[in-house]
Amino acid sequence: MSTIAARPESALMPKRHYANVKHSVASWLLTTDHKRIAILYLISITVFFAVGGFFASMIRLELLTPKGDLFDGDTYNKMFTLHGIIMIFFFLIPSIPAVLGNFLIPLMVGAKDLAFPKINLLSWYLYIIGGLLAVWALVKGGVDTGWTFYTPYSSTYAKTEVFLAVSAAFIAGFSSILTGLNFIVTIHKMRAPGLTWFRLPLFVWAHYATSLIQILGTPVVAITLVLVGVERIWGKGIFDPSLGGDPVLFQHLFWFYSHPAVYIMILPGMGVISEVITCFSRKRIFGYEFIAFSSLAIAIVGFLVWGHHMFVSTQSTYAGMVFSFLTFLVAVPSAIKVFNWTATLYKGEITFEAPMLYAFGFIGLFTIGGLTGLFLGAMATDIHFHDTYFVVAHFHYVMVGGMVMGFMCGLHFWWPKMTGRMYPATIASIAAIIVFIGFNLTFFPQFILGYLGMPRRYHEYAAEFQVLNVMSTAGASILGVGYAIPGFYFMWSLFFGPAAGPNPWGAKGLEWQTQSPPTTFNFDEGQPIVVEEAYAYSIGGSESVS
Amino acid sequence: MAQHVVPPSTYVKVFGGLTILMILTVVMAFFNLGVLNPVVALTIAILKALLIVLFFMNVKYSSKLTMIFVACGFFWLLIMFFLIMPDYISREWLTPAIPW
Amino acid sequence: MSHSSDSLVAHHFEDIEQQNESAVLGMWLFLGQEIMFFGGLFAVYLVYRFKYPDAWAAGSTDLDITLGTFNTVVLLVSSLTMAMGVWSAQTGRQKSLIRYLLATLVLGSTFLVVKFFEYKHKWDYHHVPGPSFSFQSEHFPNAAESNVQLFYTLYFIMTGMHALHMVIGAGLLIWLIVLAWKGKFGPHNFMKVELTGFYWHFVDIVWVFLFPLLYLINRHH
Amino acid sequence: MPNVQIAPEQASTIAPQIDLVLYVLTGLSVFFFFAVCAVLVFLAIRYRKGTKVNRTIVDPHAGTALELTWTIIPTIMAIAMFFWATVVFFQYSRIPDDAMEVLVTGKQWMWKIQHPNGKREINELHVPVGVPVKLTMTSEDVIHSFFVPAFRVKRDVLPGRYSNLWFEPTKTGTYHLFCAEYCGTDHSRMVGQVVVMEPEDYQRWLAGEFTAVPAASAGEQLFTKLGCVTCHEGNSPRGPALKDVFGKEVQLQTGEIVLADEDYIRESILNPQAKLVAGYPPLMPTFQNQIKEQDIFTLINYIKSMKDDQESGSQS
Ligand code: HEA
Ligand code: HEA
Ligand code: HEC
Ligand code: CUA
Ligand SMILES: [Cu+2]
Repeated sequence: MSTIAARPESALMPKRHYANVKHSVASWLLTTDHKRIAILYLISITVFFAVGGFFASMIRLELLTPKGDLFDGDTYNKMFTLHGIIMIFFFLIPSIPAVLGNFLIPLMVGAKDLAFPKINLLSWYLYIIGGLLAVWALVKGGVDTGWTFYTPYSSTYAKTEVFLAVSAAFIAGFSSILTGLNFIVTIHKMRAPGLTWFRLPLFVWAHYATSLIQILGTPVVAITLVLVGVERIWGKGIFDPSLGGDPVLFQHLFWFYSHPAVYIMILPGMGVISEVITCFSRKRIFGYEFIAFSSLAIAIVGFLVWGHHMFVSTQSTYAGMVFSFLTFLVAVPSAIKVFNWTATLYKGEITFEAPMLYAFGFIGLFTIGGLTGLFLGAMATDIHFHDTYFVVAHFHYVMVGGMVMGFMCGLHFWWPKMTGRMYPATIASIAAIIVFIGFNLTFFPQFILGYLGMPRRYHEYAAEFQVLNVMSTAGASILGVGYAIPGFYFMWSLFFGPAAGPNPWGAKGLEWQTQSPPTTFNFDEGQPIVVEEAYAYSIGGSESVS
Repeated sequence: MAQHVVPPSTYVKVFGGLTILMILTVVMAFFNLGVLNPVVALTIAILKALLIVLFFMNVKYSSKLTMIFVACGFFWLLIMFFLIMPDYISREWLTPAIPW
Repeated sequence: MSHSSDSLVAHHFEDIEQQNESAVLGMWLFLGQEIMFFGGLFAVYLVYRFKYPDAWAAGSTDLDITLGTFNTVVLLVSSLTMAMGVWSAQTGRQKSLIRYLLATLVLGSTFLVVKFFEYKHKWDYHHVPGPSFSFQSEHFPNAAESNVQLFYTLYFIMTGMHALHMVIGAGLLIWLIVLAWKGKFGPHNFMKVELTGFYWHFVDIVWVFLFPLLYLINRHH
Repeated sequence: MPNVQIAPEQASTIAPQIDLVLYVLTGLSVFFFFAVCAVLVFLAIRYRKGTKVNRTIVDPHAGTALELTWTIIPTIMAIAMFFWATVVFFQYSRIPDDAMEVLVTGKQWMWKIQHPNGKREINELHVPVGVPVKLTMTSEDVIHSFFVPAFRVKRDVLPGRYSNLWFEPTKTGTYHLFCAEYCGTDHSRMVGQVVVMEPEDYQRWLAGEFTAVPAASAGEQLFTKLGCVTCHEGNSPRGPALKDVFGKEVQLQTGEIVLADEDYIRESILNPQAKLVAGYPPLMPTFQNQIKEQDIFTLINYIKSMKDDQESGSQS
């Protein structure tokens, strides 16, 4: 790769690349190029993030005061429901896989495209159709069931657009399934010569595990949502207590997917962290096999713990016990990863670019979020914490502190690859720090709120909870600023950023061996041949590129 | 992929097997075997599914990888059954009070 | 590269083998997804059958076993014709391919027609869940009407979901027949037939389980 | 700046136990968090680019021992925490036999509460201190959840089924009662308070300004009004006598033996065909949709009290 880095400056910004081969709108909307589809996804998830973030801001504004003075109850309920549905199904689940995974997996395995380019495009369209349905539900008056759609509220009592929302999630689910299918086939069948399983970047391993969950979990929630939809339209149905139906069965089926889904929402982030930590410590990853297999372990054992969302649901105590035990076990592979990333720093040659700052942020915040997950996995403490702000804090720590940080981390890391241009480094680092501070101020007080007993999904609350809520709202405004800044400098960088060259960070991995941005078929010089293991950084770091 | 062409004679034999199993399952349903009835019915269904998967769907002649994924699909289904059922079976255990 | 002239290989694959293997693996993953999709329904079935054995027996004995068995035979034969269709494609028998595909299509449609009459029968007897549902069982006095209604809800959803898959399968068959008629298949190009075959057999397997689970409970009464 | 509380009151016997688990978990978490952070920061500073430190790694593949250590230690700690927390939870699940029973009905968006003597209240629960209280709960519509943070108890309240919860208050005072399961528009207003009183005060409160008919006689009235008497009492009863049924085992037509608890009685009323008593024809009509949850409670209470009458009768 050093040969590539030594190219003259003028060659840094290639004349021809995937984004400028054709310019028409149709050439984008009908593209089968995984890189262009990734960009389509990037744009669409950013829009949904902004919508979800808007609802978050409204939630926080309402909670500034104990009285429900800004919105009425119904409006508030719709807002947190749409916030949850949009953030989860339309932002976080597709975030890293469909944007970075789509863009990078073929590059990382040395392929020209994903195995099924047309299906890849189809999954974007499914995602958009689902998204439009969600927006339609929003315009027609919203949904107010919470993102968990618990029956019988969702199936019988809610007077809002549940059917539309359920269809939206259903369709988005198939988008996610098809993405996973594409990744698995690509990883199995399209690796470059010499790229054995244990030479794969950990990012690819993480996506392999994620894809397994997407394929085996998502259909279950799909059929469950169908059942809710049928019950709503038919008037009689499967979870209907008046027929002897069991509303708790819905919860089993829902969480059979939705717990594993939280790992869809973290594993890709973990993959990103493995890439970034090694690159900016210029060092081999510590314990490659352990990290690779812990991804698989999380994906598999993650399917066995869903009942921990149901400890107080009148689920059998004995079943709860089994689920609690497995929940504690599934924490171990995550612990392994955290320790291995930390150990990777040892004797490295560490620099603190923006992606690295996000990576540090990820490790710290994910650790807090994960450890508080154990408080919830323990049955004794969960009876107090269930459905309080403690849970809200837990999942924002893992999802926002973990995955969104991971997404920002990856976006900053591969932005030069995707666009061929750099962004202003200092501003980026400052934004990372603002996000970190704002995040903690927003969500840490919520742990205490939860312990004090403030239930979630409350639009009015007891007066003594106000101080902590005000802190949280203040934090959210800082957080919002932190997220908006990258929006500006990324736009700026698209037009005015200095050319990045193929490998601005001096990173290893096949994606850095081709020009930035890559051409349509990724490797113009023919399929690359791999002779090294992943992360073959020279350990002492003498060779670093500045 | 070295495409394995299964001769029609195999297909016909498999079909014969399927037919016999089908007749068997209908006949068995009319005998009172108590709890064994569903067990027999399901065993036969599984055998039929196996025949179809292995021969009609060529899994017997395909790569290990395919076999693993096929097995995975069914295995995950079992996970779902085996972890949902304990809830329903043991719910009553705690009422009226815990045994210990 | 030499193979790029070979129109059967898409641009991003190295050779036909890689392309075919990918297609097969992709199809199996899709079927894995389908297993879980139907699996959710089977889990519901399992839980409620466990809770309401009598209602299940009552509802089941009221289904038409003759039609159910007939349909099972129809589907099994259609699987055979489908398999023979794949074999015809593999061995380049153009005419017999079209014939087998047509046979499969006809059998599939037969299944759907029979299913339609079963549904209609339920409708006439007020066995369709809803306000007008009514059910009396002589053999199973313990079966509460509401729970039997639950059985029928599940019956309709499961068989309906299965029938929907059949309809999709029939659509795929028509598409294949058109392609076959245009002479698109041959010993080196039969992936579409084979994969549709996988799908068709899978739908058959679902029925193999639905049949005993829905029609054959406590028939000895 | 107003006072910020960081811990809720502990007002039940289970609260300190749960808090103890919580403190230990917190301790462990703080330890792990700071350990990870400390190492991270230390390494990041020491090995930052440009420092003159020894960076040669002798054996890049060493570390399996380390790897195993940090796999096994967390595993053991996790399992230990699991056991402890589970034991505490089981203690909480076991309802003392001598608990005083209060009936709770959740309804969008209020809590309806009924005391053993038939006294009813809404969104308030008065209980005596130092006495175990058992709640038998059901919902008329969607799922709710009964949550008293000061007691550290919470349990979902489902339609079509009874769920139980118990606590023993240790401190008099007024505590929050929340609905913790999202249930629609006014979920956040489905709140109330639990008033813990000295037992004497509680007795006075129970007796005072209390006009409602006592539960048992209310039950008797219902029993007559709904026509239960026609079959279950009198000279030629068509159904089984209900005296003494509650808490006993009943033989069904199928040969099965079931325990006659609240859920069973409820099912007998709403869905009589589901569990037929051996030796009786399926005569009993269903009362589904004709009777409110609270009235079912009243009937159950009445059926229970029939048994109590007999017992006290035989004692005297
Ligand atoms: C990205 C998403 C994500 C991730 C990764 C996790 C990870 C975990 N979650 Fe979380 N969770 C959610 C998203 C997520 N969760 C969401 C969205 C909800 C709420 C849904 C709703 O109701 O709306 C939820 C709710 C939730 C509950 C239900 C709470 C309730 O409603 O009552 C529980 C209970 O067990 C739980 C547990 C865990 C555990 C044990 C982990 C573990 O995987 C964490 C493992 C990580 C670590 C443990 C940290 C690193 C380890 C160390 C530094 C070493 C020390 C470790 C040991 C000693 C073991 N989560
Ligand atoms: C990925 C998931 C995700 C993300 C990212 C977030 C982000 C945030 N969430 Fe959310 N949240 C959920 C998932 C998520 N949440 C879920 C699943 C629930 C449960 C719902 C339910 O109960 O059903 C929930 C519930 C929830 C609640 C509880 C509501 C209740 O129970 O009553 C609260 C309250 O504070 C909250 C706050 C926030 C805040 C302040 C953010 C902030 O991080 C948001 C910050 C972002 C912004 C402020 C937008 C800034 C962006 C821009 C300005 C765009 C810039 C772009 C360009 C310029 C191109 N969330
Ligand atoms: C038309 C007659 C009839 C009426 C009216 C009737 N029952 Fe019954 N009941 C029966 C018969 C017969 C049985 C026994 C068969 C069965 O279990 O259904 C029975 C069984 C029961 C049982 C189960 C008893 C046991 O031994 O396990 C309960 C409890 C009960 N009834 C309560 C009620 C209540 C409360 C009402 C009024 C709201 C009522 N019944 C009205 C006929 C009747
Ligand atoms: Cu009732 Cu929330
Ligand atoms: Cu979970």
